[in-house]
Amino acid sequence: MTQLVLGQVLNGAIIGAMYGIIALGITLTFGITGIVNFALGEFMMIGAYATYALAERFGWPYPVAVVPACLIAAAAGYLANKAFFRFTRNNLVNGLLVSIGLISILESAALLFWTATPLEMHFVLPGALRLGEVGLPKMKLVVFAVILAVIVLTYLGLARTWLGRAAFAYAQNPEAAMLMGVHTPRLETAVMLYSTGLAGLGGALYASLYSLEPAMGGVYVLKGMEAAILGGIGSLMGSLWGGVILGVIEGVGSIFLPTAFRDAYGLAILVAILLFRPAGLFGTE
Amino acid sequence: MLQLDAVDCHYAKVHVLRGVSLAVGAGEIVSVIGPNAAGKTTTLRVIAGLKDVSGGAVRYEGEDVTRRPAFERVRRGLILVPEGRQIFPRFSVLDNLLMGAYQRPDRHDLDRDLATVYELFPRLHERRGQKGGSLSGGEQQMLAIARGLMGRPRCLLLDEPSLGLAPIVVAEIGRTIKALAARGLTILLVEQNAAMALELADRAYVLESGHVSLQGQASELRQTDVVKRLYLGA
Amino acid sequence: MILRLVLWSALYALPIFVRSDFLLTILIFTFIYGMLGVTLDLIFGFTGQLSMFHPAVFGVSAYMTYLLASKAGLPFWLATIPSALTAVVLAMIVGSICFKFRLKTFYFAVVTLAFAEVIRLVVLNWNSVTNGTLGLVVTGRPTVWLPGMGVVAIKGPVAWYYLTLVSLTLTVIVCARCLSSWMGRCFGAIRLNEDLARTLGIDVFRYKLASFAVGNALASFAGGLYGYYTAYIDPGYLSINQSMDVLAMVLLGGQGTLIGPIVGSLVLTSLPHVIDLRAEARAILYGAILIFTILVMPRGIVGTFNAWRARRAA
Amino acid sequence: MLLEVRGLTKRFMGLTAVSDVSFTVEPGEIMGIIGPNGSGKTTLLSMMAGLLAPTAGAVRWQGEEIQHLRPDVIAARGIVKTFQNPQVFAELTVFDNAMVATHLALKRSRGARRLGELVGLGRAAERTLAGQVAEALALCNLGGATRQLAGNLSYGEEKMLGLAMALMCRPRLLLLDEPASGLGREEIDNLVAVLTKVHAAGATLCIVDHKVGFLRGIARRVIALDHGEKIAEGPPEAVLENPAVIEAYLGRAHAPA
Repeated sequence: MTQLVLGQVLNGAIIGAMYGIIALGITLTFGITGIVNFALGEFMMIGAYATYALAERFGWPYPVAVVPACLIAAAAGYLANKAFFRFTRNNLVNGLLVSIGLISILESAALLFWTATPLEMHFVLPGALRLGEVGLPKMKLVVFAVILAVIVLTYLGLARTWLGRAAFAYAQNPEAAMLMGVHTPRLETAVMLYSTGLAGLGGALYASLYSLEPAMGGVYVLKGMEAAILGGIGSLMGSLWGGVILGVIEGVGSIFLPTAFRDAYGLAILVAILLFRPAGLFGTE
Repeated sequence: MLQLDAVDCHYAKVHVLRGVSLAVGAGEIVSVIGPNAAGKTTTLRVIAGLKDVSGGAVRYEGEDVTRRPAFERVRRGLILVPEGRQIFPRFSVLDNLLMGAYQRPDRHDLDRDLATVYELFPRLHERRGQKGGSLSGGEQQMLAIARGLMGRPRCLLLDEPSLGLAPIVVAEIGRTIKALAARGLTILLVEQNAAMALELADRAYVLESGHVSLQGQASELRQTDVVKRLYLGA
Repeated sequence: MILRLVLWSALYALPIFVRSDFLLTILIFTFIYGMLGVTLDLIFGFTGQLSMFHPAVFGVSAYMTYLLASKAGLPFWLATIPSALTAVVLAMIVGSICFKFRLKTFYFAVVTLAFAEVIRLVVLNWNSVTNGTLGLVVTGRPTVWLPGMGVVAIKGPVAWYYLTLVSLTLTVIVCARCLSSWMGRCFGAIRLNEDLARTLGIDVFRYKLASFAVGNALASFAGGLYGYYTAYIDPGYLSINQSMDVLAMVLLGGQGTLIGPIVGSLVLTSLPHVIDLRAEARAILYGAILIFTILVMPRGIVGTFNAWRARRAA
Repeated sequence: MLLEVRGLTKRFMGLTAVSDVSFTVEPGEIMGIIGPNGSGKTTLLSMMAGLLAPTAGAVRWQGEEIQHLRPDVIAARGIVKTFQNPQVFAELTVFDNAMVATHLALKRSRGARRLGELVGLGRAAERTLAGQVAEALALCNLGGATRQLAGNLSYGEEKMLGLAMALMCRPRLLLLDEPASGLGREEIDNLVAVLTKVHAAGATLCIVDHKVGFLRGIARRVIALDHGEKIAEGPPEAVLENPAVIEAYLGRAHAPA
């Protein structure tokens, strides 16, 4: 029993880290620029399929394929921002609807191009580490480590640099930030590039573990949104913890309670936390 | 140093500024007074680049900056301290001040500037670790001015620094503005508190429904009947 | 006013001139989705609460109405009453929790979405009653009593056309009644400035709950009709996509207007049928239209039209 | 005694904004509250109006404790507060703004008539209210702007609209948070005229403001706060000469010679 729980905790933490990387993108774009990008899951899908294409069709080694995959996702994000998202600043509903439109377009395009048949990559890194009675696939550990590193580096990058200070200033009062000499349009573009690039990275990592479908983004953006709110919008480390908590609760919950309601456990916790801490676990109001 | 030539400005269809011309010489304190909705704040927003003009030109240090973006004007030392103490509430006082120096190329070495600012506002030194949002109104206004100074302005634009402040704080802010001018800073002050504005300024403009209705030496304006009746309440 | 009367009369007269089943089918779907859109607009466009709870009420009512009719032998019309009451109770519970804790915008949307998801999971997994993913095939038809004709079963496009059109008309009338009264004025006050409304003595909690309950109760009826019309109910009724579709209709047509959601519903339901494209291309077109509307016509079709008319009148 | 504030205290995460403040408001008086920025004036007013829950202490309205009641309930009892930064429904016309504010008049009418109005049948009552709205707007110098959108008003006009809306609630006690701040000379004169009329009509006023001259002209009694504590109370002249008030609030420049 203990092993089962422990195994689910570890698995949940890894899945949760994936939620966390999407949550980080949501928190960054919404917290800093006031734009809701609900379509981040689609950029994740783009990253995943790009990795697949580069690794399986062109035969690039996986680590080499990841980088251009992120860049492709970020480039798509740049276009989406230039064409759509920058007009939805501080307008939650418009952001949401533009996202829905974009999801519809990107998902259908992926269906046209890749069909609905799930695709699977060859094992990138086979084998597992044994931790007592619990087996952990090596690749999952690598994925977890990469995500952890990315989130911590993002946190440090924003907490310790002038760019980060400018970003936080912009988040609190865009006009005052402009009066301090912050090049605000460039900052906004940078945030958008970074968040979609992150989603692309999430997708690239996802591709190494699970099979790909055009609709994969939908689930992850929902979970990412939950994780971001759970951790507190605007809190970078909160998005990681929010994701991990969500993943672990879903994993452990489905041992003791019916698996069919897996998605509900996280939601129940989310609602409970929102009622008592409206700003999320790590958020400040 | 700073010059507005027949500036026109619209919000939606409302004509807010109608051919406003004014000039600020180097080292001067110039005040703009006038009733609500006369366009005082808009004038400053136009100068700072937060609002586009629909006609006319803004010249700064001999160059036409009408079409330059806001952050570029800041880099040239044209700095606005906005109305309503728009500080960064979740930053500490120190971070607020550092943010003021964001655009400076030498921003990594700010100890001297910080010392100067703290000397001017000892209260901010006491509260340097506190969050901006937890300061009182008067302290926030001082922080906003201090943050403006951290950018090493050559021309400082102040929008209603006395608004909603206790008399004792208003007096303190007045003293500060004088002290800054004594160091040679050029200041354009927009105020509804005409008594204070005319006392501090060398020259002043009266703005009414979007155009300049009166201008001259502050000491002379104080003597005119219109100003006495409408703004000084004598 | 006159324009509106003419439009409604035209809708009522339409089957006399048009015999195309294809067109009537599109309009029947338009009317049912229109009911959902109008009721969502009451909560979102008029009161300012972005609710994602609509599909839950829509789906639960579809199941309940059919199950009560088939298992308990109630006539369709009687079966809609407990469904509507259930919708009100659900709305009261979810609404009370959200409004008590003053959840707004984003947070309100996510929490209502969460409740809707939980209800969807219950429906999906309660196999003995709902038959899970396979869904239920609806047999039987609603009947109405008509003067001179006695009790008639609703079948065929024309009958369904009138049934759904009358339902939509009643929904619009109820909403319009609410909105033209003090209730509507208070809804608007809450949407525009909640804190101010509170200091003016408006009981924000109660009015928000009223808007949420009325909207959901009316939406439940649309669920009952939809199940019977399509003769098939599955957990997809409760999906998030449903929520998004209705929201898109409201925005495309024009939020904060009663006619807007119906126009939005007409465009988005007819589009896939009018243009002959494969499914994927259609979804792309759908997305493109949505984005275009939001960015170019943020007030929606009706909102833009009204603004244009106001400008011309001025 | 109309209202009694006893030992009222408010702490925000370790910061004490209002500390053990007690005073009373007598029916029909005009009371002023002064104090430096951050001395807790707005917090005090918000607690009296039910917008904030006090950490300790009580607010008694005609002998009944009301500090735990919701703001809309308190407003219905007759205590109405205006905002420092004008709050209006920007997308409604000036007239509609004031019309929304007549909600309380409706709420106080009981029984069948109330039900009728809720579902929109009370057209006659609506007309009466509309007449009263027009009157209040004219009083506040907004008679010419009734069809304008409130969002297009100037700052001073928005403040007067806020006052007109508060008046439509038929307050017994009107709490005004810095009604004169940001207003020009003429606007203040108009404000004084309106407030004098409202007071003559029977309302009790409690005014927070920094414009000492304005308060001196209108208030009969003033209390002064500093760091959340009451430091002086009495007739305006006495309070304004109080050394503690001069030290904390007025500064020496304003001290009477």
